[in-house]
Amino acid sequence: ARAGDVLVFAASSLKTALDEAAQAYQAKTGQTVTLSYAATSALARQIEAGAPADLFVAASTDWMDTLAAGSLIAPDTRRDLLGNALVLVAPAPAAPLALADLPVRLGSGKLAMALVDAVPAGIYGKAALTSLGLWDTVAAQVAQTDNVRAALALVASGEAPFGVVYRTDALAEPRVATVADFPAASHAPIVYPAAAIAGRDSAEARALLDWLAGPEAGALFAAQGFTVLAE
Amino acid sequence: MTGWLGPEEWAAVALSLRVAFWATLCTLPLGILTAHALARWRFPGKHLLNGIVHLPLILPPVVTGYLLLMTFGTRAPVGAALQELGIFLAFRWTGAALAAGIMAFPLMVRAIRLSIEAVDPRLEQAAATLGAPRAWVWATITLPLILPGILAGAILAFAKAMGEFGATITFVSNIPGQTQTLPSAIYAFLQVPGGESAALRLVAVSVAVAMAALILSEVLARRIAARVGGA
Amino acid sequence: MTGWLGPEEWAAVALSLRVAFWATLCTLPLGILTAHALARWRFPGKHLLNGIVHLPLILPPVVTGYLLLMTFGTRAPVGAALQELGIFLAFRWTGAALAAGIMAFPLMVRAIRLSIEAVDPRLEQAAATLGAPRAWVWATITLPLILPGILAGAILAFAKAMGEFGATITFVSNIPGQTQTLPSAIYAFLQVPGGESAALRLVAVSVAVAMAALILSEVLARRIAARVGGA
Amino acid sequence: MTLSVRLHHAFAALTLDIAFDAPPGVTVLFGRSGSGKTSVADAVAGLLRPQSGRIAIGDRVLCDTQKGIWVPPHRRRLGYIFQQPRLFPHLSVRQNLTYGARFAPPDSPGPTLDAVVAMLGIEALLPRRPGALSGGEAARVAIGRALLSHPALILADEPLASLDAPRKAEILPYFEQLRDHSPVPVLYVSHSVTEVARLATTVVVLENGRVVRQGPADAVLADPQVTPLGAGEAGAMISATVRAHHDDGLSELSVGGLRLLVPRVSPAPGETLRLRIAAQDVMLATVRPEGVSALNIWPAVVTGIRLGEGPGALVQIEAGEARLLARITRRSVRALNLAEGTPVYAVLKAVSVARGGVPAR
Amino acid sequence: MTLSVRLHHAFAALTLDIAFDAPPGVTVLFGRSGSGKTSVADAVAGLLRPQSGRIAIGDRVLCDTQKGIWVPPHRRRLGYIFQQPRLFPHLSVRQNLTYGARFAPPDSPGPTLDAVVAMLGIEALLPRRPGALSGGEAARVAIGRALLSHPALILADEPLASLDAPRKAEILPYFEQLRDHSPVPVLYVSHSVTEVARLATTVVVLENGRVVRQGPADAVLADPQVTPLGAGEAGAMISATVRAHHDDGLSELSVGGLRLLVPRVSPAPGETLRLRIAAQDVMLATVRPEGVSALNIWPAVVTGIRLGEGPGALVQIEAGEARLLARITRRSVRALNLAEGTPVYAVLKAVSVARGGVPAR
Ligand SMILES: Nc1ncnc2c1ncn2[C@@H]1O[C@H](COP(=O)(O)OP(=O)(O)OP(=O)(O)O)[C@@H](O)[C@H]1O
Ligand SMILES: Nc1ncnc2c1ncn2[C@@H]1O[C@H](COP(=O)(O)OP(=O)(O)OP(=O)(O)O)[C@@H](O)[C@H]1O
Ligand SMILES: [Mg+2]
Ligand SMILES: [Mg+2]
Repeated sequence: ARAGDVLVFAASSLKTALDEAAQAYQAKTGQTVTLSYAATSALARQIEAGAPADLFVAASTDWMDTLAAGSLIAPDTRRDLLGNALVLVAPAPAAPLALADLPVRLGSGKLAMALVDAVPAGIYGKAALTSLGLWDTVAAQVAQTDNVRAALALVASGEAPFGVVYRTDALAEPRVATVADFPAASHAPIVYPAAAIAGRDSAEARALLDWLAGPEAGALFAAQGFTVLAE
Repeated sequence: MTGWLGPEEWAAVALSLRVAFWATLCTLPLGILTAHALARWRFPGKHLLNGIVHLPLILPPVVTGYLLLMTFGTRAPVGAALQELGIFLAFRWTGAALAAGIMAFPLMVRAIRLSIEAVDPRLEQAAATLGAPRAWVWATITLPLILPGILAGAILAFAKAMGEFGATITFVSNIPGQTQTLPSAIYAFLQVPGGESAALRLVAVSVAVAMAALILSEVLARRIAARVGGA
Repeated sequence: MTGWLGPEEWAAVALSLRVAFWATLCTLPLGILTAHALARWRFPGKHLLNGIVHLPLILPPVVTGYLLLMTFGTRAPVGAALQELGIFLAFRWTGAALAAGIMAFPLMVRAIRLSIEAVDPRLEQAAATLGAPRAWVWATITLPLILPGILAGAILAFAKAMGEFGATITFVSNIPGQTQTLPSAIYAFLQVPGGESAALRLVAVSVAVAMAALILSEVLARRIAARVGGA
Repeated sequence: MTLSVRLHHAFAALTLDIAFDAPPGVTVLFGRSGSGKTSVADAVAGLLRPQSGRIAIGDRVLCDTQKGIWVPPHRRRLGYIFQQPRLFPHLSVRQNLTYGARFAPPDSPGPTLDAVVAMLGIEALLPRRPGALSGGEAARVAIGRALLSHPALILADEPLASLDAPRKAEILPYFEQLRDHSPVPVLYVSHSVTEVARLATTVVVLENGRVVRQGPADAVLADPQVTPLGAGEAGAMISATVRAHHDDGLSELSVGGLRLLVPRVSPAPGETLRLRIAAQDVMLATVRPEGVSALNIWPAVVTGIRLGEGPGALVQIEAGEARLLARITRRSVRALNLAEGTPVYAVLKAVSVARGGVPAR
Repeated sequence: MTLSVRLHHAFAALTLDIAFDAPPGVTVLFGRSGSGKTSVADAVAGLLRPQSGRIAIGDRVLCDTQKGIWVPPHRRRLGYIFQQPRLFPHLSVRQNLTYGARFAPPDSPGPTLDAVVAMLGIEALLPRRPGALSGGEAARVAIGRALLSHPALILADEPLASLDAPRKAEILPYFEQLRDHSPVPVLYVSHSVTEVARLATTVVVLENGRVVRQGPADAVLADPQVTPLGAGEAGAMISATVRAHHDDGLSELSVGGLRLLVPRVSPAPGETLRLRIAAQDVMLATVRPEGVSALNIWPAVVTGIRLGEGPGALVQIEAGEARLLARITRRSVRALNLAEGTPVYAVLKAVSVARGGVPAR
């Protein structure tokens, strides 16, 4: 990146939202923003290995905590940027459903989720199902994918009758219908933390981060279905 | 987890072996046929066939996985037809084998094709003058002479199948005990901070298995070479 | 986005070509040497070398990428040493080429090795009796005779390099214009709902490029075969 | 059964334009290196598809480009002994030998494995693979492999070229026996006049892809015009009837009423055989020689004299009904005052007669 | 320079145990198929590493297993004409021919490309690739390739086996000239007695991997013990001095005082040459024959008679200083009452003397 450009490492599930935001920011300020999307784990490791990223937007807090523990982020810049919610989807069209009925409705079908011990959406989903007392009954039928998008695709293609995905994903995929919302209390809050990288927290980077946390970007994110967490 | 590897991990090892073995074995006849066609026959659409064979190499594995889902999914025409025949692929280890086989196919075909091209057609002619019909010539002259290439192709395919991840998880997801192969398990460990050491143990197993297969294939190849080389 | 592909996408196409080209070209000499050693020499540790060559095939690409990051990252010893020498790999296209080259290496070596094993050593002996030193024999007899294998190996490597994704994105991330290859771009599109059509366009470009390369290699191979076959 | 070959095929450097008929027996294709012999054999075997032509054995058409007939090689039932052995490297010698056996019709006549192995002296090689065989060993295995497929037509492309003289002497009688006692036609490529003389029923001489001379072996070989092929090669073929076999190892033959003593031949008394008398082995005398070791002295008359470029002359004589050639010096022609009609004595050493002798020197 | 070969090497089926010295000139390795000729040539070329042994040219040691000396093939400066041509398939014939030229020391003596191409008659093949060459064409290119590397030692493994007689006649003089006018030793493998007789300075006879006989060509070939190699092969080597060349194409030689007329030879008057007189070409008479076409009638005396198994007998005679062999029938031995000491006349046709004749029949 040329001097003055800002390079943002962001979890791939944020692509649509961040692409739009970056474009708007660029149009407004003339500031060049470059976005590199990959799995949060990969990006975090790259930052540990000295990647030239200025900002990091993760899909979960654990990797951000890891970076923070290693003093790799500028602590004062860390904030929870966005929130999301977890929903149960089925191939469209589908009627709403009470979560408690899930095991029955699932029958012998598969419940598509992201990796339940590894990928944030899967971890949240497992926690939610556990707290609802459903996990043990459905566990054997969970089909895990390497990312939440692939889980969505399994539902969209009709391969799996149900899937646990983010609300944002469900909204953007016309071939699925949201049949139930998971109560926010059933899992740890879904947050997308953001921070500037230690030593690279230039004025431009901080300005972008502030703007992303501001109302203009907030409107764009909200339109995608995200919860805007920043003040 | 009990002992060095937990039961789920052992299951993943066993599954990976099964998947790689069957993927290699079942694609071998088709691989040989395709290699033969590409090496020896002239037909319209040869370039196309060659391209299709290489496709899994060119496409990101995720794409291949999606294409598989769209072709062999339960709702997809081919997948449905196969189910009628009692062949179930979705969410089964058989589907993992299919994915691995397809991903390994180009490697196998190239190796076999090179050996076929190296066979001296004058030997096949000699066999024909002795009265052997084409299929017999093929089975008794060509096939034994290309065994080193078949072996090389098979071992490449096996190694690839042991390592295949992207297409597999996208197509059949990751169901412990059913479709969780070693690479899926390794991937899962790498997604969470601190999972490296667990991943490393699985990597070690994976490498050991593949090394054993490689050494076996080298020993076999040397025997074959000695048989053909004379003495 | 202007026209069919946006500038970022064109950049990805150009980058992928560059990465695949250099990955193939630079690994070719080492690939030939390794293939020759495996085919012809006897030395302790041959099995080990063979195993290491196949490693990228066996390991999930993420692991390879991770290992690369651990080895060639700016903070890793080797990476730091190389930087002293002015060789920058991490988060550069050169790193993408390294990753692609390593992933393609086993395919290249196998193809070339098979051709070397098919060369009649009696021709090399004949050249030696005519006074040609070993290196000259190799350059004037062995090399021309294995050209088909080298070509096959190179095209396999090129195709693999065009499609390589897991190790690349893990090692050098996915920075548009710098390390975003076609597969990374495709991946990013596939991570968000609605990205399929954009991904599809890139897949088409990828396939077209690879097809062109394949056809070119077939034509070249036929010429070489005609030269060696006589007439 | 007659093999009939008509073919036209243009290579970059040579155009084949071939027409000949090979009656039963051994037809030798004779001609210089590069004249197209192997190509003709390939076409008969179905390994070369001629641009145009027709090839048939009796009324079995193997190839007719006009009618679009093409019998693939494996249905032609032939045994092709290739110029280079082309053994299967991954099979043992025994497996090489028996490769064609399963495709031979069960009742097809032909030698047994044991007979062929004994004739070729390859017992010790049976379990080995061909990789490390010597040149001559490989050539012998290749001969055996072709014979053991019990073919309906044998193509032999210089089968004996890499063999030593004793080995040749052991194998040649097999081809003679094929010629004399088997209906299987043999197309035999050779550079050796001795082999041609011993084996050929018919000789087809190729030059630059064309047939320049063809016909019964006696006619072609007795023709002084064939001398361009090599001065040492002139000679005549004669037919002889076996009269008796003597105890001292000689056989008494009758050649048109004249007695001919030669080392023991195999045919029984009453049977006829063909002999080649090389022009070099015939001496002429104007006075009947006495007290000489030569056992055959025939009264004859000179019927023609052909003086060459060098010191030699080729004298055609008639002894009884037999026509012989004698190669002597011009100086002797003058010294003996030879002319057409001069009565002479033809002196032939019994050991010189080619048949039953050792083929190569 | 003398090539000295001592080697021991055990194959699975054959153990080589070889010791011979090849003085300058042509040393012919003679022996049946599978006797180890090619293996010996391979060892000299450095392609077979003997289990033990020593190989040296003059005082240049190529291999000495005791001292651990091993010169790799490419530093041995030899031209190896392999039994199978082994041409480089991806190079044109011209490139094949010139492949070794760049490694020859700049001042090394040897023929030019043009001379070799003309001798072998391969002008038309130069731009082609070896793939589609005929058997004889490939063999000729292989000969040329070896000669053009200007070697210090030539190994020729049956170089002429697949060539027609006229072609052989064109190439043989080249080897004769090498033998007579060049210091380059030639190790020559051949099955053809004619070639051996014309070329050999020294003959080494192999049997089952062992040297059973070696020595100057005249001695080995004149020895009746060599007959087991093939009945037709007996003969004697004699040395002759050229007296004069006559106008009618004959050369007058002197063999120990006796006059011998033969077709024109190349050496000038006063020079000596070696001739082979085949036992089959010698007729014996107890009465001096008159009016015969044979020009050479020598008084001689029988010095030995060897009766074979068959109808033949081998009679050793001395004419002047020359020792000859005559192959006649036992019947003639009896009829002429031959015994040791019997005075006889040896009758030799001028045209039968092998040298200057056409090598192969
Ligand atoms: N590498 C080897 N391994 C085992 N046996 C071998 C090897 N090379 C040669 N032989 C055997 O040694 C013997 C001698 O072989 P060689 O090629 O030297 O024979 P040759 O005298 O050249 O015969 P020919 O006249 O048929 O060419 C043969 O029986 C052959 O099969
Ligand atoms: N496929 C081909 N393409 C081009 N030229 C060919 C082909 N096959 C043979 N020729 C040429 O045709 C000529 C005849 O070849 P062929 O092999 O029939 O000769 P031949 O009579 O068997 O000679 P030899 O006695 O040397 O084996 C040769 O000059 C050869 O180079
Ligand atoms: Mg030929
Ligand atoms: Mg040999």
